[in-house]
Amino acid sequence: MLQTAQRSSKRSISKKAPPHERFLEAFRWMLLARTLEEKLVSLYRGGLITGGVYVGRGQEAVSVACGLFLQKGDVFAPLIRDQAGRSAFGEPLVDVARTYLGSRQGPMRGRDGNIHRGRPRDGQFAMISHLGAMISVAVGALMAKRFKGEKNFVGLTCIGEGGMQTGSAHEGLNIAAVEQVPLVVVATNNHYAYSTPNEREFACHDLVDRAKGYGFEGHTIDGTDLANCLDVIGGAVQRARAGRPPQLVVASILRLSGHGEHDDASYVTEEIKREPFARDCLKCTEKTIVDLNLAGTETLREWREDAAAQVDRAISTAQKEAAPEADEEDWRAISMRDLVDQVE
Amino acid sequence: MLQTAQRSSKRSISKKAPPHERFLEAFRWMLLARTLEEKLVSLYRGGLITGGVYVGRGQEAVSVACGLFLQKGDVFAPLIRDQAGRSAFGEPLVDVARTYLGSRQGPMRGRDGNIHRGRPRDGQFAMISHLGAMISVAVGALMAKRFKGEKNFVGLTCIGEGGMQTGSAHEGLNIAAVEQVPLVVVATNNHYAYSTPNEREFACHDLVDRAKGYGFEGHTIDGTDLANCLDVIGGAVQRARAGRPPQLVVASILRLSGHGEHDDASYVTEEIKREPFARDCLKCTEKTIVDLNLAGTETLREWREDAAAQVDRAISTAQKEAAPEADEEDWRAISMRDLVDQVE
Amino acid sequence: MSITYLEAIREAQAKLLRDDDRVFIYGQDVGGSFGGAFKATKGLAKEFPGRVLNTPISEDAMVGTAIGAALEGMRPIVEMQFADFSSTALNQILNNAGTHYWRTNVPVPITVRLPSGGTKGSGPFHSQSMESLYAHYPGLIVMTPATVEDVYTMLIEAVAIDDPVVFCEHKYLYYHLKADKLPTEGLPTGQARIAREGRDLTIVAYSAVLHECLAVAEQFAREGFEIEVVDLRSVKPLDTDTVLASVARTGRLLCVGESFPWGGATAEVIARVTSEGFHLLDAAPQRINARDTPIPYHPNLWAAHRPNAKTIAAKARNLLQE
Amino acid sequence: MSITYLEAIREAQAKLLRDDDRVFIYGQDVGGSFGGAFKATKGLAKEFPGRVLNTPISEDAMVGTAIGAALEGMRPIVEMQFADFSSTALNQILNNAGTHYWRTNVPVPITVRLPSGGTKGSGPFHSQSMESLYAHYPGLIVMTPATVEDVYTMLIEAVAIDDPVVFCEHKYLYYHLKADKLPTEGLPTGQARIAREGRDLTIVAYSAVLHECLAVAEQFAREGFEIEVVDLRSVKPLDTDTVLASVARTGRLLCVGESFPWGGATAEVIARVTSEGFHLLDAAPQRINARDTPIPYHPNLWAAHRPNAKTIAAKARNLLQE
Ligand SMILES: Cc1ncc(C[n+]2csc(CCOP(=O)(O)OP(=O)(O)O)c2C)c(N)n1
Ligand SMILES: Cc1ncc(C[n+]2csc(CCOP(=O)(O)OP(=O)(O)O)c2C)c(N)n1
Ligand SMILES: [Mg+2]
Ligand SMILES: [Mg+2]
Repeated sequence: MLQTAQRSSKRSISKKAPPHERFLEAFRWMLLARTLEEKLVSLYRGGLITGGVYVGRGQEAVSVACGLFLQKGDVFAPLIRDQAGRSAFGEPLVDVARTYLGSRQGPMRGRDGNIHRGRPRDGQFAMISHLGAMISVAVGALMAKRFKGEKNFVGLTCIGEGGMQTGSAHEGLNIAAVEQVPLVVVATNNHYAYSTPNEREFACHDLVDRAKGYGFEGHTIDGTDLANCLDVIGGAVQRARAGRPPQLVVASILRLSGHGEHDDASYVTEEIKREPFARDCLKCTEKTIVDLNLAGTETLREWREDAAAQVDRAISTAQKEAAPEADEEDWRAISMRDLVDQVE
Repeated sequence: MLQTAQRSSKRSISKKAPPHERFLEAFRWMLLARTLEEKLVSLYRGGLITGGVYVGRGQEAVSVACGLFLQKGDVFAPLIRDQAGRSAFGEPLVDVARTYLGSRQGPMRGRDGNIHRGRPRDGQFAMISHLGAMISVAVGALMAKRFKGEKNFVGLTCIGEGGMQTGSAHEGLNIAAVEQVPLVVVATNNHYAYSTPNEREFACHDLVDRAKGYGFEGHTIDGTDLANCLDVIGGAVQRARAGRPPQLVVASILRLSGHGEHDDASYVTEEIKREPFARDCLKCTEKTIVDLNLAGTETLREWREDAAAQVDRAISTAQKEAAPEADEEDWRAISMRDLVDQVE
Repeated sequence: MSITYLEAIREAQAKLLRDDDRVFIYGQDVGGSFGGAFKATKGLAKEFPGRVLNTPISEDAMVGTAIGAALEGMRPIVEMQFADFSSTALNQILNNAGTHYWRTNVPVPITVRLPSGGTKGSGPFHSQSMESLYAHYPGLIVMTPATVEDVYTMLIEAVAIDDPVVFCEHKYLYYHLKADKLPTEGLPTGQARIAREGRDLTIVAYSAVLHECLAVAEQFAREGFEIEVVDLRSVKPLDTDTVLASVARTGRLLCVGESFPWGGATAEVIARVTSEGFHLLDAAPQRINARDTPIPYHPNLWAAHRPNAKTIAAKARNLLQE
Repeated sequence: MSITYLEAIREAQAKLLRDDDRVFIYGQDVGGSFGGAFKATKGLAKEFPGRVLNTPISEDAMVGTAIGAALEGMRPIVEMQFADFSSTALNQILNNAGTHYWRTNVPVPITVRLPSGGTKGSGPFHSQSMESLYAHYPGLIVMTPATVEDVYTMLIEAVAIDDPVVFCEHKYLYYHLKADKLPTEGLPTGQARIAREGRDLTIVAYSAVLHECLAVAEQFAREGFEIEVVDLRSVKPLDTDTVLASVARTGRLLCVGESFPWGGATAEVIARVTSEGFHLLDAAPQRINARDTPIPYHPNLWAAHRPNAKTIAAKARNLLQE
């Protein structure tokens, strides 16, 4: 599976294909994300990545559904656990490798790293760390499209249950509803914000209860169940595109990694690990594929190899590339050369 | 009615008195607030008040209910339309006069003005202008009381429907629920934030729909109906005091003034002025009193005169007092003298 | 015809809306029949339907929305109701708009209008001058126009600039300052202006206090002292060259600004002049800022909190006598 | 025994919790078995049940809550996970805590801990030094400890102070800096320290870059130059007297800070020294700050973005040769 080929053919597949083909396509993106992130983790452990590595392990089913239904002309503002969705929306694998490895040829050119990457010109926004801040940015992009007379577009943005508690998220959600933009917000409750469990994050029964208070339509999903994720997120995207109010999808899942790879997550209780939402969505999906015989073991093996090959290619490309050098850097924070302040 | 006398006897009245006595007491605070604010407006029109005048005209029934059920040891974080509640909670009238007139003997000593006043040591917080910011402050005060082992206390804070859209309000509401403090939040939807009508403020059906999303108990009231305000806000205070979750009360009303007295409110539509929530709560209350013969016209006249006399006394006291002078001001923003930075 | 500073802001926005489809105005109470707390957008919602939009009280989201719209090709103007409330949008301004070009190579052409500075009786939360906060962080242009002409041309320029602009317009000048007509062209952004020529002392100022400085210069002229007054126009970029050239002529420097004293624009000017033009100075450079307390409500205190003709004149006299 | 800068922060907090019932710690991930993103509160939740509390991701409310608790007699310590995220609490810090005493006569004894400054690979949003933002506004004490001893005694002092303190602890020093033991007493708040004596040049610094400056001084000592290094300890109050006295001895001034260049602590120091001690200077004062761009992720860029031994030495050499 060549990523580019996959990408160009994707849209027709995901929209028109029978459910099981879309299911399989989604699985392959999940597999690719998992494979990539495992590789990043091993590079990090080997001291080859500076800073941190943040993975979406266990959240691939939710994430892939976020990317899969978006088309060219849509906007996507992903967050830290969205490798699967980013790839499905069309982010080249090499962007990830270059950003993590600090290649000067990456979209961030070593200026920013890890998950802080994007291609705003292609509708994929580059998150800032401050949680909640990207929701209103997505709203603005959709307003712009409406101003420009574009049609049939939609925006999707992701957030964690922790990020939902920021003032910025609240203002973004509310303004989305006031502006009635075609936005889908996918809030993944992975039961921890870093080490903090739900009971110190919020006190409502279910975060989907927030939807009504904003004038959103609310939905919940089981984040371990790919079919459910595709069904509900796909539906939400369709509803937003069709002019319904903004959509809030709340997914339930357990983060199957540390907050970042520096974190051993020893605070995650054994009890919670036994919850149904703690299952590994990738394994669940694979089991479904095998049980329903949607693909044979040989095919699965091929897919796995293909994913590994793609990842290796991306990583080795980036590894060959030069790092940014301070004396080649122009140290200008603004685009207009004449207006750069000469301050030391 | 001497305010001090009234104040000291108040608590027993409001708690134990039969409903109609509490109703009458509330009416007198409303009348006092209206009388005071009308006086402030006329001083402002006469050029005797610098800056702005912000009144709670039409919101007195909601506001008085906010102050009336609070006791010594409780905390109250009022907002700009809360004259009735402030007085009912025990703010001396002369504080208002001194702050508006810039007397150096007021609690703000000319440093801050108009509704930006308070007596934090007495549990009455001094709002900052930035809307939403006082909710978490009230939460912190209640946490402190719990830390200190105090019992049977409650906090109440007010906000407009506009202020509910700030990130700060969201974080404050959420953290109140997480900390399970005995807080009542009274959100008054007076249908405008300055000139902005509801449809550009939020998109949910009713702001009380937010309660569930925070884990608050939610209630709605007709802000023109004093009995309803007393009933529901009194009940909410009681529930919070009894250890129930935080309480959100959403009142519906029309602001019967400009945003401030500089504003002619010409943007308020004729249509909305015909809505039931546009009635003047003070007139409605008076009508009830007369209809049910809770007090005679003579008594009503006496009360009115008493209110006017109290207001005159407060204003004339403040008017006789000196203004702050720059060369007597010590220009220190911190309390610890040794640590003042010598910067020019 | 006579036009105020405030009207010039309105006219600039009318022109921008008229000439450029990409422009829209976003802020609390800017729309409807109301036209803003100060009427800087009066009538514009009617003249440009759907392009002058009231927002919820959500400063963070207002700026976030503008950023997103700018990334999709629009040129939004965000009006803060008062500069002071931009504190709740500061994260979006500094960390999102301010970093975006550097991080992604895609600039964010937003203009954030801050009705700034003190007026009598406005108190701690409706009087602030925040230019020094914004100028401290990388990635932003910070304009501080002091004249009717500048506020007009610079606002038009601000929207044309591909990078985020924090536009600090001074509320005290809204009604007080008038011009006969609006110019078609102004000085380029980043170029300071010699507002008055002189040879004995350079006063560097910007925004409303410029006029206090000019009045002081006038007063000293009667005594035979010629004070040169430099209007920075924008505090970032800050036109060090023009300031240095002036100090080269006069040998003396006084910086006046209305923001808080610690580390503000005046400290920045002095640091630049002394490190790059130390030998030009014949006397210790001096500065006057607002005092290091919140901005007082009472007019008596307020008048003594900000730089005023008396404090400026006293410092100027000291400098001239040294 | 050997104790790191980070352990000293933990020990100070343990002592505070032990000695003073009014103290509690409030922040993201500070509680439970976790003890904070940097482990500055490791074990404290267990040792002091109910007094080390995890919060939602709500910086504004964290500080607002602390303000309310302080008004009711508590002494809260708020931990920001990274200084950078305090941008979303800035309004509460500047406009609520910072104005409260002045407005109401009731002080607000909160301490806000900001894990500050750059470390390799942390990028634009996990590396900021925000002392200059906070020091610009009235009403706050801004501490910037550079040593293990200071971080310990100053944190204890911060909580004892009746006014709001922004406590800028440097992440780079967390593990890198060690001391043999913790002191029982430190210098008073607001007093700078001569970190190294000299006669040829004064370098004024604070926080992590102090150590780069000391290394440079060491290096120059081998060439026979004696550089005096002043550690400001707190940038507000800023101890102008100690700085002036040093410049009086050396005649030369270099200021080094890690915050962004426009209008930061270094500009403030230069403005004070030149306006109050102009005649003491034999050469133009100089400064080195971080560069005027966001803080880069890549170590190659990061090392060149902040002041470092090379850039400091080069400026020092220029100054010494003038
Ligand atoms: C405003 C803000 N405060 C603090 C942080 C530090 N931080 C980064 S991720 C994180 C936890 C996020 O939890 P959640 O939103 O549930 O997402 P998850 O990591 O679980 O996917 C925190 C506290 C931040 N990024 N932004
Ligand atoms: C954060 C913030 N932004 C803007 C303002 C300016 N402002 C003051 S009152 C007001 C309208 C408030 O509306 P609402 O909350 O509905 O209260 P009401 O005035 O209707 O009682 C606005 C926009 C403010 N005080 N705070
Ligand atoms: Mg989470
Ligand atoms: Mg309202």
